[in-house]
Amino acid sequence: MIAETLYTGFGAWNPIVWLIALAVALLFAWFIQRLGEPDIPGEGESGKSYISGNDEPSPEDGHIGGSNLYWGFTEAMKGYYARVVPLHTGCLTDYVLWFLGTFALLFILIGVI
Amino acid sequence: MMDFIIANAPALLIALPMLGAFALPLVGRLGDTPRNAWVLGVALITFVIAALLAWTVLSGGPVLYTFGAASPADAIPADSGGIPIRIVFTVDAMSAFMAVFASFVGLVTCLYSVASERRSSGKDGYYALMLLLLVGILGMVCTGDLFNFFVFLEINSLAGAALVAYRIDKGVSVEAGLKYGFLSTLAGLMVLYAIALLYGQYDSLNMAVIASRMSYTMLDKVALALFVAGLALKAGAVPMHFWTPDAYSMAPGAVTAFLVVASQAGLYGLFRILFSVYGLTLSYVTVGWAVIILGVLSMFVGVSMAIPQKDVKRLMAYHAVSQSGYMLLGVGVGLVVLGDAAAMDAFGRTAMEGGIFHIVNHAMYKGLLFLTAGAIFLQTGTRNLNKMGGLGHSMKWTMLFFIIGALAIAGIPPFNGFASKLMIYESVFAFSPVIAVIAMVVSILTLASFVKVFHAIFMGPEQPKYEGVGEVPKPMLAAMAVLAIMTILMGVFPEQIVTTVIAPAADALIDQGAYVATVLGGI
Amino acid sequence: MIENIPFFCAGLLVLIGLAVIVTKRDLIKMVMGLALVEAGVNLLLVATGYISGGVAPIFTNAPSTEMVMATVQAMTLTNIVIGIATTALLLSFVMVISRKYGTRDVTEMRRLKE
Amino acid sequence: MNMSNLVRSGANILMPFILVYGFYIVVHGHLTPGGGFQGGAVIATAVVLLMVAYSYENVRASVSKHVLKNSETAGLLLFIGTALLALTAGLAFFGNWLLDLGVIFGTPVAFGVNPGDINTGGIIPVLNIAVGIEVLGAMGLLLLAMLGGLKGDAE
Repeated sequence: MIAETLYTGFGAWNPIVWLIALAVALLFAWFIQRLGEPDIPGEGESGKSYISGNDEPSPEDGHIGGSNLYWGFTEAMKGYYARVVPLHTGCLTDYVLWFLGTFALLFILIGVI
Repeated sequence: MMDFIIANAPALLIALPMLGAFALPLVGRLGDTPRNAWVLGVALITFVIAALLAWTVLSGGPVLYTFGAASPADAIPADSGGIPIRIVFTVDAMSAFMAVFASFVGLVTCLYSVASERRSSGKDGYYALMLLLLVGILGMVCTGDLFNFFVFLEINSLAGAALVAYRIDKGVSVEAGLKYGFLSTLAGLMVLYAIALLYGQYDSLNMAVIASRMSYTMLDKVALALFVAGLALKAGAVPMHFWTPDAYSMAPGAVTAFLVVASQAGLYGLFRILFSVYGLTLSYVTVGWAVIILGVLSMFVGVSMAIPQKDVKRLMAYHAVSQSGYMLLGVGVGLVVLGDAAAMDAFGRTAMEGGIFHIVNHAMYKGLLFLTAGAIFLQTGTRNLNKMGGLGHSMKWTMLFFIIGALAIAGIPPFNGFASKLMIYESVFAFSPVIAVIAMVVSILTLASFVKVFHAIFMGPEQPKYEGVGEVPKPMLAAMAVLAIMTILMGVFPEQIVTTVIAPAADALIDQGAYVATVLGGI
Repeated sequence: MIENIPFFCAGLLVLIGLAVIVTKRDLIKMVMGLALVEAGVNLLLVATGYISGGVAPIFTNAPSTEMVMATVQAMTLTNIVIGIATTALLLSFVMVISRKYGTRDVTEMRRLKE
Repeated sequence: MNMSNLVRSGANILMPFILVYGFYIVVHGHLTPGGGFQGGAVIATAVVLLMVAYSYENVRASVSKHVLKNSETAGLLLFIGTALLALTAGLAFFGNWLLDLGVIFGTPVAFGVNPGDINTGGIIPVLNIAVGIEVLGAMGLLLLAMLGGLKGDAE
């Protein structure tokens, strides 16, 4: 079974062609990687990772936790998050009020009132 | 035998899981292995029947099934004056499509539960509720009767709420179950109010009859607002999405993967009401834009709330909100151009196909992601991203499945998310470039947030506190593998899926006249 | 006008129920508000099937006069059954919550947020 | 903690009447207002009466949860089984395969005003009885669980 091209009305998408292109690209990458030095540093001093002369951190310290990722993004979007996150109060009454508010907006939009 | 099954497929689709659920207390007495075999057998047979039904519908046109009649096809009795008086199941291409993948996800989640729930108590009730949730979803998507739709909606809500609260967990999951149950019941009652308004005017509960008599009076507008608000809440659209992260984060992994399909049944109900019951009579431009606004809000608020989350399942739940925005967007664009044949051919049909294709894609990859999250929770006992790390060393298969799911949800080729998102981008770009750009930005943010999750869970040095953590049991891996294979297959062969299944489903929604004629005969 | 009173009452009951849900903080009272909404919907359903002067829709009892609509009554009964299941389920959730949290106040029930 | 002698005697006297009335409503569901759910609910109130008159501990000894659970399962299976049997008779799901057969519940309905014959209705009385059995089990279980203080899972 050969995948046909998916026509989206404006363009086309054929996964098989894309996969072949990906395979060729991977082949090139593998080829280039082969040109490099095959040996890895052995045991002892040369095998250790070099972090500006500091000691290697313990596994707990060496892992960057989830909250620390995208700190910059959340910091930059602070104004947005300061408004949106407090809306998720966790209070059932607020959930019902949001539902009723949406309902009222739909009433106006559809033209009942 | 085969003819018998095919002739009665819509009834068996509901009856078999119900029978399976009701007999569970008896079967459960025999022990664990017979119960697992029973549940898996019932789920498998249901899936096979759904597939047979879909094959019948796709090859031979819509199927009618009249409950309680002398003959199933006998929708309009001779002495009824030309209206259907019984409950009629109207299975067209859209219904069959939903039924097939809902029962597929039901089978996979039951398979997963066999291993993930093996140490917990109260398994009779758990599996009975799973099968009842399946009944609720299948009934919602197959029925052609509005009150019957409401009944199955309530079965869906109650079983879902009970499943969310099943593991009490210091009361927190009961809190989530209460919120889910309360809001879905309220939404269900609003839907019933709308049904009563329609029934009072048109003397019928059958969707096709109401569609043929629809005159869009003031009461119909009230009913429409009630329908849209109630069913959009069930589908988890912003700004009524607040129950979604609560319920999805507290339910067990398998239940969450199935709840995604349950809320998509609400989405199906919304589309069915808008297209098949109201159709061209409603002010489709206004309502279409309302659906698009709900969709764009869902996409953006969902993904932006997901990024700072610390709980992995809560994060994925916000992504579920965000992804259902794509479906609302795609079908909303189709609704706006419903009366404009040229625009419908140019981009509306593609947008709807994209939206509908996204429903099944989302069920596959989001189900996969929730199952991996459940597997990680089972092995580590935490959902907090800050406490995890280095699990890629010990859970290699789970990591592989997570990568597949994450790439699919972010719309990276060649996985299935890319194909449907591409259809949505291109058609929506022709409709409104700004919205298409928002959709792409949301996709990028989705990728960014899953990179974060991937790093936080799997990358980094092996943590000493997770030394004893190994791979999850084989049935769970098998369930994840099945979904991963489907994700890849649907990504590699999108054209086959779209032409054989998705395009008839979209046509079934667009062509209101055909839906009416199916039940009432040619008018 | 007088024959429309049941419909207004139905709408009013739904609104009262919604008001109870929104204003009360006790979870049991909120569930009662939900039951009020349900009662309003039931009243609307029954009212749509009523014919003035109609008899109960039982085949063997019916003289050749008009009967009230039986379908809506069946629908109302179904909804009452569903309502009982819902109320029982929600109340048992409230029981568990009040035991685990030590409160029934909805504003205290906020362990899931953000 | 038991209630006074008067209350307990009253409950003892009322008990058979409540049960008979409940079963009457169940069986006559197709002739008079009522039916499986209503009758089952009436029977389940007998459990409440017992629990008011005697203490929860005493009631739990005589009304076992196991029996109630079994009756719930039996009712549901009878209901779905009756509906499924219609398929074997060549009718649609829930088709009335007992109607006019002449055997139990199979007498044709007489026209005109008449008090009604219990031996009519086809599968409808059977479904009513099934629902009655199911509801008395489920409601009894629910009331026991709620009044006694629910320990474990929901429902």
